[in-house]
Amino acid sequence: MVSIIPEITRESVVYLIKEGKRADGRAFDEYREVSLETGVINKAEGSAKVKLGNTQLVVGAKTQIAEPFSDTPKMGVLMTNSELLPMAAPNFEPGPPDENSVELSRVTDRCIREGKVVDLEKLCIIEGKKVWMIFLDIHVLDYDGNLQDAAVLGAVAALMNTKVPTATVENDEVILDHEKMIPLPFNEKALMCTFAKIGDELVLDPSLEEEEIMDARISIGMRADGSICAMQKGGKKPITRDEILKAVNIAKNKTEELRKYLE
Amino acid sequence: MVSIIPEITRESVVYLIKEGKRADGRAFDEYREVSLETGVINKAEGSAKVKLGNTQLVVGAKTQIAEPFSDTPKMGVLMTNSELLPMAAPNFEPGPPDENSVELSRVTDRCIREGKVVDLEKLCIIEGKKVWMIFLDIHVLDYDGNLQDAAVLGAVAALMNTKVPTATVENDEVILDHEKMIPLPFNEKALMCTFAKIGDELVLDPSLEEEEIMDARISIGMRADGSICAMQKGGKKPITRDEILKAVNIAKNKTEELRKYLE
Amino acid sequence: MVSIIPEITRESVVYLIKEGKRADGRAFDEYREVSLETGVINKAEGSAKVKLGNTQLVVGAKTQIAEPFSDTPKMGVLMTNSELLPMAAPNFEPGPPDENSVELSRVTDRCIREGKVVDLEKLCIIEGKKVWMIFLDIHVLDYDGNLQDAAVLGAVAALMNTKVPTATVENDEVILDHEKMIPLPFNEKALMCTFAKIGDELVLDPSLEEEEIMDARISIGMRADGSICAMQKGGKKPITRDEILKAVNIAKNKTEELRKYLE
Amino acid sequence: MIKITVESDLSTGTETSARADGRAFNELRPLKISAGVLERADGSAYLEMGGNKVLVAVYGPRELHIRHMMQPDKAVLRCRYNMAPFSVDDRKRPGPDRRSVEISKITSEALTPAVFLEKFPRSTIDVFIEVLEAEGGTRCAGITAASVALADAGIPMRDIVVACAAGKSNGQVVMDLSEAEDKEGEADLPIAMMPRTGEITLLQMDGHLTGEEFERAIDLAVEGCMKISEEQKKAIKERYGD
Amino acid sequence: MIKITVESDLSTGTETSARADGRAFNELRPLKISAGVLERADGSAYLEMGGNKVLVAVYGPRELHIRHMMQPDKAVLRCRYNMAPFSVDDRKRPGPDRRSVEISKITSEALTPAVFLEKFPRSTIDVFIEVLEAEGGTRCAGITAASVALADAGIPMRDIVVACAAGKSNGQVVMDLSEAEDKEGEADLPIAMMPRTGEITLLQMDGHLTGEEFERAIDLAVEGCMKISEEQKKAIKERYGD
Amino acid sequence: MIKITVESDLSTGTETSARADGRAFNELRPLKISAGVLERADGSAYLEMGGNKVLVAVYGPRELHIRHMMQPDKAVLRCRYNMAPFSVDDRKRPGPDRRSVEISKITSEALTPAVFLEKFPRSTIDVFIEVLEAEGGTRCAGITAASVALADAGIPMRDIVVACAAGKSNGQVVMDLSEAEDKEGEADLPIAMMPRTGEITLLQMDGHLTGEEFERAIDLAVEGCMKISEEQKKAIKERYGD
Repeated sequence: MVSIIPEITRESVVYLIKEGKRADGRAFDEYREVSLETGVINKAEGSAKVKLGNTQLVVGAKTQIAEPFSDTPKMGVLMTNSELLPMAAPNFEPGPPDENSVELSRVTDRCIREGKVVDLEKLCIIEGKKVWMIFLDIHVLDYDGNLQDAAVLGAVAALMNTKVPTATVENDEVILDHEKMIPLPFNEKALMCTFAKIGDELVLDPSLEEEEIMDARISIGMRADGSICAMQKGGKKPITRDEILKAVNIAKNKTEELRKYLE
Repeated sequence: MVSIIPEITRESVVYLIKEGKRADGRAFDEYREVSLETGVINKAEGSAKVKLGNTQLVVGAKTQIAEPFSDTPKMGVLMTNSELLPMAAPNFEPGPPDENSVELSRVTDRCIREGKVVDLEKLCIIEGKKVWMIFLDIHVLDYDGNLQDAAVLGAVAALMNTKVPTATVENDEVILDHEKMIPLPFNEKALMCTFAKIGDELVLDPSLEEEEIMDARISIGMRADGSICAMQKGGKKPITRDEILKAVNIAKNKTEELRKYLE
Repeated sequence: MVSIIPEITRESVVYLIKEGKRADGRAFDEYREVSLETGVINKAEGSAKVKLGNTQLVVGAKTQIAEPFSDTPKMGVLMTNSELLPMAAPNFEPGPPDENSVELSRVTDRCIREGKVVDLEKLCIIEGKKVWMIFLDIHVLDYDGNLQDAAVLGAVAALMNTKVPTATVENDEVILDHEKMIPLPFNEKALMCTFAKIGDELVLDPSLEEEEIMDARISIGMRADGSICAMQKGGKKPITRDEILKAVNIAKNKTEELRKYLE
Repeated sequence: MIKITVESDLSTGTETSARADGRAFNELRPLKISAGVLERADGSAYLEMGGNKVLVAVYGPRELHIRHMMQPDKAVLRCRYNMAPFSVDDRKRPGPDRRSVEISKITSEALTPAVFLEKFPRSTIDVFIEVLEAEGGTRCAGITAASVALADAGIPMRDIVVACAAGKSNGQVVMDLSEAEDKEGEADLPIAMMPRTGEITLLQMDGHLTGEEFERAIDLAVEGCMKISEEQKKAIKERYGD
Repeated sequence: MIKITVESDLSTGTETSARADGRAFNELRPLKISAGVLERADGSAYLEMGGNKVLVAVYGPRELHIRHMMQPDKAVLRCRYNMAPFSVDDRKRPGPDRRSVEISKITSEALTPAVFLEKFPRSTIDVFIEVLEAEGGTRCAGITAASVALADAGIPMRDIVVACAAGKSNGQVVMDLSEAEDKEGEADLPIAMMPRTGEITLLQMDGHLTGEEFERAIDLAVEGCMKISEEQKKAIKERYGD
Repeated sequence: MIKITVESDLSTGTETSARADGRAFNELRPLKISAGVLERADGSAYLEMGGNKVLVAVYGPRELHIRHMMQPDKAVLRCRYNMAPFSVDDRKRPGPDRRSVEISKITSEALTPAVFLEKFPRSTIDVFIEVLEAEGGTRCAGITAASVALADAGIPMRDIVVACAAGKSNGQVVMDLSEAEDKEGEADLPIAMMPRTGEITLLQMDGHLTGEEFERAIDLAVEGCMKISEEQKKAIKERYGD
C-alpha cells in the first residue's frame, strides 16, 4: 500500500495551495461534483451509489432477524463493513480488510451510530431474543480520494432507502409480512466532512493527489443541528487546536450542503 | 505449483501423439491399470482406495446427523472435500485447498450430486431438523495424472461401501440402532472420463507427463444410460465443438468400462 | 525464530559447564531468583505473575459457564493457551501461536491436567449441560529462558487464586451468587522442573544463553508425593536413559523447593 | 467450424411461450454493456443482463511481485471473481469461497487463449470481476464484461471472448437461463468462446442431458455467444469510435 | 498556541461531587509510570492509571525485513496495541480484532510526529503495547507509556507525546473518563499531543457535543495531558537521573 | 548404555492375561512395514500396527525456499504429521490443529539426531506423515515409518530411529498401548531412540507413575523399540536386498 509520490508532484501541489489554489481549480472549502443514486441494487434491502469526483462506491444494506448482543437486549444490531476492492486502485490488494479499510468502516459506523441515524431501539422485535440486524457493506469501486465522506453519505442514503417487512409477534414467533414493507425508523441525517491539512491550509474533500501529500487529515461528523457526533484525526503529522476548531466551523455549512443530496 | 517442463519432453510427447503413439504404449482411448479396493479404513463409514497407474488416492466417507440446509429441508447433506497432500507431488504445498484442489472436489461433487448417485431425499430423518450428513474426503496420496476420474470412481465406490445405523424417530428424538447397519440409498453409478487434448488428438486418462504438456482437458460425467450429468473443460487453450462431441461419444464406452470395477 | 549464536559464546558456555561452572555463578541444580505474586489482575478471576530471573510472565484465569465436551459430560473444562508476545524477545513475531508456543501451552496443560491440580469433576453444575470452563492464558512478557517451569508455577498459582461465584440449580437454570465467591476445588500442587543437557551435564532452569546452545531439554512434572505426572523431551540432540533418571531424581527436591512459593 | 445457422433447425415455433419471463427459447435477457466506466483502472466495463450487474476492472500489463508465479516468456493472466455481500438474497460473507475460487480459475482459463501474453514476459494482467447483483449466469456475464475491459485497457488480443449459457428448463433446451430457470431447471451449460474461430475456451455442465440434448444446448449457447458478441463490439466502438 | 490556564475558566466549584468516583471534573485517576521494566526489550515502560495496567516494549531501530514497507529515507514506526485475554470482563479471544487494528494505526500516527525517523533510513522502530488490565482509556494510557518506553530505548525525539481523554458524563464535561463514565457517558474525546508546541497528534470523538462543549472538552483534555506529561518526565528522570 | 535384556527381569508370568486384547504385557500389536510404496516421493513407507495405518513420504534433500529457515551449514529436517479426516471416530477437520503442530515438532526433533544433515547445507528434507487410520500410538507409528522412508530415500543416517510407547493400564506397566488402553489407562510414555547407542530422541509422558514404575516403563518402551527395529530392517532389506 506504499505509493511513492514524485517529489515534484508534492512541491507543485503544496506551492499551489500556498498560492490559494488547488490543482483542479476548486476553492479550499469546495466539494467535487457529488452524485447520489439510491435503490441501485434490487437484491439489497437498501442501497446507494455515491460519486465524489472520480471516487465511486456502492453501499448495500442487508437485513435479517438475529439475536441482540447480550449487553443491549433491546437494540437492533448494525454492522458496518468496508472493502477497498483491488479494482479500485492499483495498490489495493485482495484479502482481509487492512488498517485503512478497518478505519473507514469503524469511523463510518461511529458517525452513524453516535449520530443516531437509525433508531436502533425501534428495531427490537422480542427483547433479548429477536431484533433486526442491518449489515452495511461499503464496496469501494474507484478510489480518487476522500472515501470517508462518500462512505458516510452512501451509508446514510442506503439506510434511508432500506425497507423491512412488518414484523409481528404471535406466540413468541416472529411473523414477517413481506407485503407491508416499512422503512427503517430514521432519526438523523448525520454526515461527515473531511479536510486535508497541507502546509498551513485546510482543504475540504481532498483528492487522491492531495491525500498523498497531505500532512494530516481531520474528519468531522455532524448532526443537522450542528452538534458533533464523531471525529477522527489521521495522518503522520500533527494538527493544531485552532485548525481543528476552524474545521468544525466550516463543517457546519458543508455537511448542510451535502445533506441536500439526501432529500 | 508451477512446474517447468523441458521443451524436449514436450516435443517428444507431442511427436509421439502425432504418430498415433503414447509414451507408455497405450492406445489413445485406453485407461492405465485400474485397481479399486473398498472398506480399507475401518473407522470410516465407507472407504475406497483407487490406483490409476501410479496415481493413488483414498476416499473416506464419514456420516453424522445434522440439520439440513434451510432451502432443502427434506434432503440429506453431501460435502465433498479434497486434499492434494504435499506427500503426493514435490510441488504440492501444505495449506488450505488451492484452486486445483477446489476444482477437483467441486467437479467430483457435481458429478455425484447431479448424477443422483445417492438419493439424498431418503437421507432425511425429520424434515427441516435432522438429516444424514455425509462427508466425502478425497485424500490424494500419489499424483501421476488424471485425479478427476480416480476421485469420482473412489467417491462412488466409497458411497456404495458406506453403511449407517438405522435411524428411527420417537417423540421427536432420533434413535440410532448400531446393530442394524444399512447401506446408503444408492441410485446411480455416475462416473467420469477425462481426456487431454494434445495437438489435434484427444487422449483418455492422461498421465502426469501428458497433463503437463496438454493444450486443454475435458472431463465428462455420465450415468449408466449414457446421459450426461457433468462436464468441465480445463486448461489454457481452447477446444472445438467437434472435439467435445467426440469425447462425449468415447466416454459412453469408457465410463461403462470403469463401471465394471464397481461390481 | 532462528537466532544465530556466535560460536564463541557456545564454546565459552560449554567450557564453563565442563569446569563445573555456569555463566551466572549458579550451581547446576540451582534455580534463578523466583518471584511469585498472585491477584495481580483484578478483572481476572485468578491471576499470578512469575519472575524466574529475568524471565517474566503473567497467567490469568477467566471462568465462564459452558457446555461440557460430549465425551466428558460430568467434567469442567480447562483450556490452556499461551502467547509468546513479540514484546518478550526480538525474534518473537506477532501472529497465531507457533510450535514453541503450542508446545509450552500443551505441556503446561498436561502437567496440570494429569497432575489433577484442579478437581474438574467438581466443576460440573448440570451433567451434560452446564459446567465451569476455565481459560488459562499464559502471557509471556520477557523471555530469558525456561518458560516451561515459570508457566506451570504461574498456572498453578493462578488456579489457587481463582474464585468463582457459588452456582446453584433451580428448575434447570443456573443461579450464580456473586456475593459468595468460592475457590476452585483444588487437589494437587503439581509443578515442573526443566533441565538443559549441555555436553555431559544437566543444568536446572536454563537461562536463555544456555537454552540457545543446549543439546537437549527435559521437563519433568511432579506431584507433591514425588510421582511423575508429565514429561517432555525437547531439542535436536538425544539424551540417555540414565540422564533422564538422574533428572527425575533431582526434580523431586526441586519441585518441592518451588512448591514453597505457593504457600 | 461452428455453424451459426442453428436457429431454424431448432425452433419449432411452439416453445416460445413456455418460459416464465416470456422469452423465446433462443432469446437473451436484456443486455447493456459500457466500456471505460472507472477512472483508476487501466480498463473497465460494466454489464447488465437481466438482473445481473457486473463491473470489471483490468490492471496491467504490470510487474508481477510474486516470484513463483512469474513466467519468463509471457504474462500471467489472473482473475478474481467476487460477489458483493449485498448481491444475493442472503448476505454473502466477504472474501473468497470455494465457488468463487473455481470460477476465478476457469474465467482465467477462458480469457487466456485470446490474449497475446507472450508480448509481456514476467508481468501480470489482473482482471477483477465484481458481481454487484446476481440473477443467474454471473460467470458468463463476468467473462463477457472482462473481455470488453481488456479491450478498453488496450491489451492486444486475438479475439474478444464471449460467454453465454444454455440449459434445460421445463423439459425444453433454452438459451441464457435466468436465476429461477437455473434453480428449477434440469441442466445448465455455460460456455465461453472466441467468435472468430468458434473455439471453446470454457465449458461446464451440470444436470441431466441426453447426448442429443447436449448437442442442441451447445449450439444454442454458441448462438447466444454470437449475439452477445455484437453487443461487446458496440460497447467498444462506442468508447473509441471506429 | 495552547493556553494551559483553562482550569480557572471552567471550574465553577460545584461540579466536583458529581462523579461516581468522587473526582473533580478536572482530576485524573491515580497514575503511576515506571521506565525500564523489561530485560530483553530495548526500552520499556509500565503504567497504571485507575484500573488500567499497561506494559510497553520498544525494539529498534532495527532492520526491517518486509521490503514493501521499507522507506528509503527514514524509519517506519510500527505499533501493535493488544489486549490480554484476561484484561476485560468477558475473556477476549487472542489476536487482533478490528478495534485493536484501528487503535494500532492511530497510535502509530500519534507517536510518529515526535520521533526523528529520518535518522534511521530503511529500518523499523517497533512499539508493542500490552493492555494487561483495562478500565477505560487504554489507548491514551498506551500512548503515554509508549513515549516513556521510546525514551527508555534512547530513540531521539522532538518531544514526549502524551495522551488523555476528556468527555461528557452526567451532562458535565470532565477529564479522563473511567470505564463506567465512558459506558454511560454522552461523549468521549481522546487526544494525544506534543506538550512543547501544543500540537495534536491524535484526536477522536464519539458521542454528542455542541461546538462549545467540544471546545471545553479539548481544552480539558489538553490540561490532562500537561499533568500526565509531568509524570512521564518524573519516570524518565527516575530511571536515568537528570 | 541400554540393556535390552529387560524382559526376564520384568515378566512375572501372571500379567499376560490382563490386557483387553489378550496380549502379554510386553507384546506388541501386529506390525507390518513396507518401503517404497509411492511413485512420486523420493522415499516412502507404509506401516500398519494394530488398527493404525500410517503412510510416510520423504522429499529431499531439496532446495529450501523459505530464507529465514535456511541453515548455512546443514539441511533442515521438517516434519508434517497429519491425520486424515476419516482416520478417527468423529471426522477431523482438515488442516493442522495444536496437537498435530506439537507432534510435528517433536517428530522432527526425534528424527534429526540420526540424519547427516551437515552433508546438505542450505537445503531441506521434508517428511510427510499421513495417519490414514488411528488406533492409539500414531506418533510412534509415524516416527517408525518415517525412518524407513528416509532410508528408502537414500538419506545418509547414523541409525534408523524407532519409536514405541509403554504405559500403565489396569495397574500394570505394559508395552504399546492400544487406543482403548490409552483412553482408560493411567499413563502413557512414548519414546523414540537410536538402537545402536540406545540414546533417546523423543520422550513424553502423561499420567501417573511412581519413579519405579517410570523406570520399568521406559525399559519396556526400549524393549518394544528393539523389536520394532528388527521389522524396520526387514522392510528395508526387502526393498533393496542385502
